Amino acid sequence: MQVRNVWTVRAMVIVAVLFAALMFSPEHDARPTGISSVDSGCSCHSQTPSSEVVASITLANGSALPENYEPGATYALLISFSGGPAEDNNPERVNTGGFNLVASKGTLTPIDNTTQILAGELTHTDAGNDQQAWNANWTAPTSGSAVLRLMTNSVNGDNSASSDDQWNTVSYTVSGAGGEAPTMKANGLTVLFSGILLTAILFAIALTYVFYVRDPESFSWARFKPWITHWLTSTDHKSVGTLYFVSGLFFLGVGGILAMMIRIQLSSPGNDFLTKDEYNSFFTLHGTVMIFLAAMPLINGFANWIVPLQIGAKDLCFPRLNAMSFWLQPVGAILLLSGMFSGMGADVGWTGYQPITSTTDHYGATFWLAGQVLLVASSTLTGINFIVTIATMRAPGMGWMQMPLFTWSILVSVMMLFISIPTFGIGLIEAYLDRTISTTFYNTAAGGDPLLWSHLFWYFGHPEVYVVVVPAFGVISEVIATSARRTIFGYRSMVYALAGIGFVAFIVYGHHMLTSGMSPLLRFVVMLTTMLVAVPTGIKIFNWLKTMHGGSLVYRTHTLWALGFLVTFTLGGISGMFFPAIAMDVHLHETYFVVAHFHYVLVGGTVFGLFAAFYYWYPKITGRMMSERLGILHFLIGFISYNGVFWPMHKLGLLGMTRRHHTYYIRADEYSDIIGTLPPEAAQWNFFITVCAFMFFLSNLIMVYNIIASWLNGRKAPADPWGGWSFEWMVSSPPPTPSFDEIPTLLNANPDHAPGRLTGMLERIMTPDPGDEGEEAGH
Amino acid sequence: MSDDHGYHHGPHDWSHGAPHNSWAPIVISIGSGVFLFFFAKAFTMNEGMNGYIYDSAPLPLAIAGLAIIFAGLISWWKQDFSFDGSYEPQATHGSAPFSNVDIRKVGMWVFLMSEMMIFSSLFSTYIRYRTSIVSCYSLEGTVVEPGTACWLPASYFIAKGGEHANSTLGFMPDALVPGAINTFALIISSYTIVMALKTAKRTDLEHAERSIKVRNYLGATFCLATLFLVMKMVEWFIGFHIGPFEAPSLLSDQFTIHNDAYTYNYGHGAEAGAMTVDIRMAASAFYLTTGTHGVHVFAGIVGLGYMVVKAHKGGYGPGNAVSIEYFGLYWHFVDLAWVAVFPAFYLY
Amino acid sequence: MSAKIMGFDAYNFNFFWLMLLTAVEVGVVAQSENMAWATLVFVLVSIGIVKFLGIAAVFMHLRFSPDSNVLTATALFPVIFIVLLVLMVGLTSPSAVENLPAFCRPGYYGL
Amino acid sequence: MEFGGDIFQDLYIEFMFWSVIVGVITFVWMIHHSFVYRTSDGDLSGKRLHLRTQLDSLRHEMKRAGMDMEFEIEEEEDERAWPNVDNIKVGVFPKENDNLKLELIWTIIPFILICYLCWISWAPTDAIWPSAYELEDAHEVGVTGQQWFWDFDCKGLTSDLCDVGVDSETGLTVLSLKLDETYILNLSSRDVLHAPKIVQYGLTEDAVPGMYTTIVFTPYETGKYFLDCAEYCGDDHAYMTAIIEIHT
Repeated sequence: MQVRNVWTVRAMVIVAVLFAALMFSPEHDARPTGISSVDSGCSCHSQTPSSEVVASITLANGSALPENYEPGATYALLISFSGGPAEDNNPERVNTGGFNLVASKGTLTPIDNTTQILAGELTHTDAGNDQQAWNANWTAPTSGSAVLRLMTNSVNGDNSASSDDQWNTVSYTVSGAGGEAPTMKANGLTVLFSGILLTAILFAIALTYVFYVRDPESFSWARFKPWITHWLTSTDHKSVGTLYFVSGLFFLGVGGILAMMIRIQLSSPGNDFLTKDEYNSFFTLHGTVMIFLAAMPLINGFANWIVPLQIGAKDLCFPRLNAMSFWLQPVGAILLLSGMFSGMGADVGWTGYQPITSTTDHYGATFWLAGQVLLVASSTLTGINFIVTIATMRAPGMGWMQMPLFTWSILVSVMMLFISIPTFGIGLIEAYLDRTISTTFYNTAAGGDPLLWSHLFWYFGHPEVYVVVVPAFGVISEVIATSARRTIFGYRSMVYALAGIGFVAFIVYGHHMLTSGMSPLLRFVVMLTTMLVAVPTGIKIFNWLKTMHGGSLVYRTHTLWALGFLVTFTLGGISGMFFPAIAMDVHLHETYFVVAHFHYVLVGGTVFGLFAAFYYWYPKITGRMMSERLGILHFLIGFISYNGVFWPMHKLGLLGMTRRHHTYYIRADEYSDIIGTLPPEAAQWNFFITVCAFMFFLSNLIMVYNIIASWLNGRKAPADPWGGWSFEWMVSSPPPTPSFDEIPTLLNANPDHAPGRLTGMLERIMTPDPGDEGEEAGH
Repeated sequence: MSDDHGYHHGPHDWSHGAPHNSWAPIVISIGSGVFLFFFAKAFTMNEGMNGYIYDSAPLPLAIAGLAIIFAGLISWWKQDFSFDGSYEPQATHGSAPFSNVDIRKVGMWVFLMSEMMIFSSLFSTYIRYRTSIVSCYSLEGTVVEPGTACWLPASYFIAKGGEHANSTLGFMPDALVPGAINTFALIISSYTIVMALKTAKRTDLEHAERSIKVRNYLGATFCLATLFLVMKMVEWFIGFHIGPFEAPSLLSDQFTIHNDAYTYNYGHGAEAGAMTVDIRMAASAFYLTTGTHGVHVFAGIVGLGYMVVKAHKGGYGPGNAVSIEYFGLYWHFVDLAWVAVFPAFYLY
Repeated sequence: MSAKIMGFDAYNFNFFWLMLLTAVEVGVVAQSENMAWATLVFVLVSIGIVKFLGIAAVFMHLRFSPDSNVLTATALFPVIFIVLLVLMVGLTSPSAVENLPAFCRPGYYGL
Repeated sequence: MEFGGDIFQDLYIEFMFWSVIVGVITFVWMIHHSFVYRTSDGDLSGKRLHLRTQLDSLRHEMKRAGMDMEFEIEEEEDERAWPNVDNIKVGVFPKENDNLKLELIWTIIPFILICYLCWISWAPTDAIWPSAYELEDAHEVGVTGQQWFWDFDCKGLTSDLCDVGVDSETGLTVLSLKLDETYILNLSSRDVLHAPKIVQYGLTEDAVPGMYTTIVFTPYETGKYFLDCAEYCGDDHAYMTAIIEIHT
């Protein structure tokens, strides 16, 4: 009993320390001007400010702005500019001047019809679009320094926006009565991420305190040191797997919070909860964090824990490389997110299409690239480890065709990852060098080709989405078969389907680029091949269904998640069939239909699969049973709210709601006669989605609570609580270290697993030589 | 094979009391992160948002990152130093078709698979740009707008050399000398490393004598690899003037990734002409591909350094000679990559 | 491992030919001004392939070793993916304004 | 008018039809099986769990004590409630459960369906990338994306065929085109990727810097149509909109 307590304490403290460590902030750089997201001038004219335009703010009587204001007083401002193309006073010119004024404090009020307040900022109206000077009132705040930042456009008046138009900006600081320095206003992103950091630290301290109260003795350095050393240096596959779980769950939370922020922003049209910059960074990092830092570590966690146990190996073949694959991940994560703390997070989309990735002024994009380079290295090492382990360390009697399906799925998945990820790595390094030493791989001026990146990215990216979903297939195969107390139906066709999916992924990647301007011939080829994916996937779904036939299905939490997976994955698979048809893709491309589709596959597929895996292998990993009651609650709320989030997105996408927009246009007011804007009910659907998204997010906290609570107070688990057949159920729960005292031998219930049927030749290659196997595999 | 070799998993097997905890992974990871972070910090985008400004301040920290990586490697090696091959893990009987193959050998080959993909990606980049960007040669005789992007391959600077077209040897331009030496250096080093393997496997020699020979072969490989990198630096940055041989470096020939206004002179006599062209893409592809190869050579040098030290201390014998073979596989692969890189970038 | 090729030690034999071929390669390029472009490429590629095979087969023990077969299969595994990569990424320079080839159109088959 | 244009609508209805069929088959099958073959008992609760746990620790203790002894607990009572048809046992690869005919059926039938769907989505590519002879009387209009606005260029067409203006209500740029004329929108970009998306006609194509791409567009109904940017292009991506006005 004492031993278990120490373990619990150790595990909980590592959670705390990792929370703190992962959120270590390398840089804080609050921006003194933090008054607007618009940093690069007016959106519709040339990119850089021009010194020919001189902007100024004075008082209306002509005198300069006072250095100190009187609290609460109202000042009449004269906003003006001179210089630039607007100077040429040709009467035929239209819309020659405009401005935008933001005040960090106080209130700006228009006093005539030439100015107006838009989104909190003062700007000109249609009527005031030809002027070079405007009047407005500014009411001073009661305290603190105020910054007034003015941007003016000097336009050539040809009524089309072009780079001949010039603009400039100027800022004034008006101090409060005390004349103190301008206050530093932090960026919203900094606030959010510092908030997460702070919460994590407080959480860690609280946890530490709880455990201190429980067992003060465990808090001596003498006991802490070996404990922390163990976690930092361990190469045991189980410890590394646990580390993966901790970091994966943490980043699942971070990605979830980002998603919630995105959903709040989209809950109503024209919302200004987030600035454009923040929104763009959030959806970029939501994608990257969820794929690379949540889904893949969680899969790696299960792979680490379960694969050696399933194939009857004591550990992975290269334990130190395995530890390194893990430790590259948090380091990569810190790099990847480090731009966020200075409000300069990567804002390029998780696909990082060029040339915006090479030219965005958010330097977080450089770190985002660097962080992903480390993740690529990590995945490569993982790939080597698992491929070699599965290829060379299977227990006697376990030919390729006797491997449990989860192991098969991990093999196919790492194989795909391993073959494709160097391509992505090279693309990243090219982009990283573009952003640092100014190579020109994606610089169109030097002949660079943005499509090269798209190709390199999707050559990796498409296998990658299968990489995260294929392990879920493996989990579901195990769960469905075990829950139904049946053998999986069509083991062989399951394996060939997996391998088929893995291979086809490399040919069809171009369907992400059907509208990208790549060679039409290649587009044509991928149109025809993409639909092929449906065949192996269909085989798997029908096999799962057939597995239940004649069985006795026990409804446990993991069974429910597996059935939920079948529902959502089938829907996601069907909606996927709409994209390869080019004539449909040109409408659906980059709409919420795509968003709905890949969330149905990635959340309804991968994440549901991972949930099922959590409930299924939790007793094996911790030696404790999980609470079924909470699990079912989690499933019910999660499944329903999940569908509430993503099902309406199909409709929104069909109506033409485009993704990655921080706002959207409703057919009302001035847009009421424009066909193609969204009908008014789209706003209501978006609000509904947001509400459901919060429910889904919160429902997952139930699982987190369940994991922690069951770990502390759950009932003891037997070695084989569900009745599975593979080796992991043979060892005790939790397994000892090393995992097997002696390597077991797999027996075979099939009297003749002789080659024959469809695949005699493949079979011969894939079964052990008769000489080797003869005595040991014994029937 | 007997069971003695069947079920030992990993060079640091649980049941042999070898260390199974290691600081190396976390240290190397942190080092990589520090390096990439501060390397990126050294460059910021300029205000025009069309280029990057270099700031040397964070660079020492980037180098510190490399030092951390190296410290991690040393801690890794310390654990491996005593490995004498007595429990070289082998694939289990169940794992046909790999039954009884050394696991580390399979691992090395699987690693080489990813290396193949890395170089294939680089070559895809190269082929794509080589086929889509117009060659500067084909623009000869036409009037082009200054700053037009076109492809002026490295081989132009190396083989034709513009006004430096001097050939002391008569049959080979001087500027090709470093590249040619490198090609021979890599092939010879491939040979010396298999000789090291062959020698380490010999049982007809005394251990001390064998160790000296192995060390010498590995040392020769080390020297040739270093020669390779030195020659590459000569070719990139330094240039040379030794006796009758004289060749400018690519840098002084203005073959750089920033050169968007290279004056390309062509033809002789009446056909002579000049144009200002943007050759940044050719330079980028050249430096990235040969640079990636160079990084692989550097990694090989680091590994060879460890092996020379271990061989000097008598660490290699018939029992663990395969370790040399596995490093050799990597080293031959680097050679193979050069076999592809050399014609594509230096000759064509 | 002391495999023999034509009575010579495999390593020595291989090394000798590699050196010779490389010398030929450099020599050919030095003379390339008098040579058709296609000939040059053909010579370089064929020499490159021979060198490639020599290193892989002898120095990397993909021949003459008990585990050669399975390891050769391992080493050749990515080749199909490399071919796909070079075909799809390397050789599809953008040509989007051009139309789809006629043989990809229904009308070509009278449909 | 429905969303997405005529070609999209035709295909969409066809695909929806087959999707619904596949979906209904799958879900009816799944719901049927999960009800018919459910077992209420068999959950590891209470006594049974306790028994197993005890048994495990007993085995463990005996092993530690060096007593090499195998014993099994009689679970007859459970077997009835929890039938183990395939006699699954730990450490034994279970008896294979397959049926080649069935598996072939659900390989081949979906394959045929896929071929059919490929077939019907083949022809419309002619409408998306018409061949040259079909475009002889088409009018070329330049569309250039820049962060974050659209620049339309009528390339010398008469103002009846093509005109650029500003919408008075929304302040957006308006491209006026004529009904039933065929236009080739010649897309390019000055900085990063953009993609004009004419929402109601279901047309999207990326505007890529350094190269030209095209959209073939034949307006068949009058009105003001919304055009937005479908490829992420930076801060004001959402504001990068314009209007295409079709007149007779």
